Amino acid sequence: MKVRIQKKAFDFGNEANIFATNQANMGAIVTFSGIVRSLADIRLSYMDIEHYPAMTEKTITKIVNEAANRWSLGDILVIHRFGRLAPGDLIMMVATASKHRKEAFEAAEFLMDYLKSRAPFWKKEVTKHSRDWVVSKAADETALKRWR
Amino acid sequence: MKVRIQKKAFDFGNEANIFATNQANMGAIVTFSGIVRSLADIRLSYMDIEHYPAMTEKTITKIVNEAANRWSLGDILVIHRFGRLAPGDLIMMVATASKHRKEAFEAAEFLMDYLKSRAPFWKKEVTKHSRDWVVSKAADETALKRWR
Amino acid sequence: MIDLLYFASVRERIGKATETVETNAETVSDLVKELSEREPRYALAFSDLSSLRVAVDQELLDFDASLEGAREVAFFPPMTGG
Amino acid sequence: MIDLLYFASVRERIGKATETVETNAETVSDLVKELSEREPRYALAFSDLSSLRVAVDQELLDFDASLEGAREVAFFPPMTGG
Repeated sequence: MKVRIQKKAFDFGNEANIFATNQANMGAIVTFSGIVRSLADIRLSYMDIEHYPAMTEKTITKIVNEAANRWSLGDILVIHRFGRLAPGDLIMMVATASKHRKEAFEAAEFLMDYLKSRAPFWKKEVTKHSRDWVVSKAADETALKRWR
Repeated sequence: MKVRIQKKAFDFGNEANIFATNQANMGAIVTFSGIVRSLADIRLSYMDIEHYPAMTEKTITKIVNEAANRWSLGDILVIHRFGRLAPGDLIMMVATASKHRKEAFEAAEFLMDYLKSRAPFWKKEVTKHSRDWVVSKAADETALKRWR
Repeated sequence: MIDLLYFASVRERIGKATETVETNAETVSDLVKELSEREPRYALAFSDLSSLRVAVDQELLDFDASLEGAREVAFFPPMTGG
Repeated sequence: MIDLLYFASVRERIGKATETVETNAETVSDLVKELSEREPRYALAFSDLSSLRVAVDQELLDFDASLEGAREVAFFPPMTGG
């Protein structure tokens, strides 16, 4: 189980390969990665991601442990960036390994649902003319109901 | 949309990176990859994957088109190998790109569920002492009900 | 004239991957019956149709499917892709 | 003495990221009331608690949570990670 909160960019494919290679007895690997959308209509200049350092890793580790308890997983990886990101940049990724695809998929969705509305990150979209905090969606809160 | 049926190995991380990089306006990328498990208990020597060439790409393309109709996706990639594979080798991968994570996840699971029991591949597990065709699981047929 | 293709355990039981047959069978079931009467290894291969799948011209169909205009019929066990 | 942390829009409204306060507030709600009475910008930042979240010692809690033994309280809008 690995959780990395970092400012610097990471290589999604390389991380995914390292993760997959270390799964000797796991047949199913699922990854999710989130990318800063270019948002052509508002001409996004960049995205600023603020976080709460003392809480971030603690919260994500708790979510990761919860996933490890609910599903039979070989491994879990979570990487999440903060700071200034350009359109097209990777924001974060999760990876899960399991013997069976259903568990790998479910655990990855669980991680994403909780990261989305429980990990202390806040995104701001900056254009030439505006600086707006991204507003959380009611659908993200609703998504958590699936896991209760 | 890209479908590749091939004997030769592929680099999962590299394919995932190329796929993700080409998604200018998609914020969510999901990948699934299937790996030959080492199956320590039976000491797997290798896996042989047989397929029905005239039908394989046709069937997978149909499944991919169905996914493209059901969800709003930026792109889909399916790579599936055939022939002899060693423990730890990648068997296949799918990747989906969407604006929203829910659609990217659902489409990837849909693709996997259909590939699993509709694409004409048959796996044989070979050890020093046995050569057994992998038997399809009732659960794989049941999984398809979710999409009807 | 129809091309027959056998895959995986069906191929191994029948002992060949392909053959071409002359048949008047109207449905896949009729064809299976014809083949099963030919030789025991066919009868054995087709003894439990519930554990077999059939594709007519590369399309997965039921055993009661018509063979009208069919050029290629393939028999195989349930797929195990992915 | 409790350390207060403000993030994102809350930080911008209050105009600072951290401060340390002396308080006898027993719950987060009491603390919010105290702060809101201090200056209009606090009152504004805390005007709609349903759109705010609070963490006591890095744990997400409700506004009626006790402050007994608390060392760090953080206020922020709903998270938008992932």
